[in-house]
Amino acid sequence: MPVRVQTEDFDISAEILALRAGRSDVGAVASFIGVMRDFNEGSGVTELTLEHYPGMTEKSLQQIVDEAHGRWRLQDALVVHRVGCMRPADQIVLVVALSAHREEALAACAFIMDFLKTRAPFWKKERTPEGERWVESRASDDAAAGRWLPGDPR
Amino acid sequence: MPVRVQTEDFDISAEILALRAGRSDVGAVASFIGVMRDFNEGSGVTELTLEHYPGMTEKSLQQIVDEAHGRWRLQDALVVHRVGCMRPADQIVLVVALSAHREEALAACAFIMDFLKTRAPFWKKERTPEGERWVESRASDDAAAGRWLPGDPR
Amino acid sequence: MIAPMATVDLLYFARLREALGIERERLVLPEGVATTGELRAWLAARGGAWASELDARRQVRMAVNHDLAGAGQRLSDGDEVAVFPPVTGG
Amino acid sequence: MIAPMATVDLLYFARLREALGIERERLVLPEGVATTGELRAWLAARGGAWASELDARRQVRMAVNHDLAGAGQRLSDGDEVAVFPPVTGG
Repeated sequence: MPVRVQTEDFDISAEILALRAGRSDVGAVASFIGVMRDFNEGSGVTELTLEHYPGMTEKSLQQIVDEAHGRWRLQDALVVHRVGCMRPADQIVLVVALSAHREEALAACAFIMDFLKTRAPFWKKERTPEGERWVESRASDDAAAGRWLPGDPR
Repeated sequence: MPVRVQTEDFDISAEILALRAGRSDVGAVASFIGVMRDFNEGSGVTELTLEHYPGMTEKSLQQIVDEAHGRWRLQDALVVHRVGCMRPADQIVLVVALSAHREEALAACAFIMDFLKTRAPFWKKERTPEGERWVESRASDDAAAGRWLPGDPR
Repeated sequence: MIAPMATVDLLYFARLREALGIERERLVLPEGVATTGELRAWLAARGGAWASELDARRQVRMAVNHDLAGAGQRLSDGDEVAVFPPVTGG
Repeated sequence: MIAPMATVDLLYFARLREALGIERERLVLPEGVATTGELRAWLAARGGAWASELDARRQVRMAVNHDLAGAGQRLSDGDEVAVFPPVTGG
């Protein structure tokens, strides 16, 4: 499955190995891991809870992966996103893109992360010394996703 | 050591784990693995021999990593490049960049690969059914490295 | 005209779910409510937290049957309509 | 003027090493050879594979003491000078 939502942690080596199995035409493996930091928006963060919208999450991630396949020549691509309760330094999300060439694998990896950040229905709630709070979306994430759209001036 | 040249294979999970050890401010881990393909320039390739220039290799890789640190806010970066004899599907090179933010980690990873491809003294010799041949450098690699230089029109 | 007695399932997520104190409800679309935008305005008219959370100045996203939807999307009987804040995964 | 009897270590890599049939040599810089470019021209004048491999139209890179060097870089006694084709790692 090219997209998975799970509470368990993941291992990047095992995921890449499974993705590459039986393929000898892969020249480039680009990957990204999003990790929980212990600090955000001026506060220490001791715990993170990730909520999602089952059904829509998988569908939106699949659409993002499909769109990446349409833009670049990828042999395969994978998204694993965790939900539930996490602690600092925990892995949150993994994206892997396989291609014959590095430019396409790296671009696809950046693209998938940018769209995931603005389109996939996940929400983060942080526990800080001041109490719990929902993470606010960032304008910079909208800007990052916008650069892939036609007509973007950059 | 942020740069290593070795004959042995590497494991991306172990490398990332070691690089992240003791850090809870990392939010983004971008990585790239270059893999040996069984096909290049119209021929099947059964074996690859990687030669390098000991001393200059380490120095040039370190300069590339230092330059990446100067351009982006990275918590750490790693380059592992193998030399010697390799077979299809073998891993050749690993680049990892750690940052608080994904944009910087991904850009640094692409930058290091582009400069490594044009500046680090490695040479590939392929064995094909037609015999052995030295791999020719690609104009597209020069172009990729050029986009990071000041005054590049793109 | 929408079909008489069109029923939708409404789902709320994250901050909205907590602030509104509701996770899901089944709603017979009231007269004059044929699009996502009209539905949002009708829900805001419930007052209290509904008014403040769904105010036109607040960033609210809606999805119909698991696809993000603009304010003009028409609703049909049996639709699953989700209402949530901007996403923050990754 | 360069110092009399300046000596450099010359290293050859990859296709050049094979085509020239030599891995390294120690060279007392001949008169009139003070830069990497002049050294390359002097080596090409050895004829045969030297002429064809180091011809001005061939892509050849040089490094002095482990740093890539342009054609105008001056050479000093004790320098390690490497001559090689464009790199193809990664």
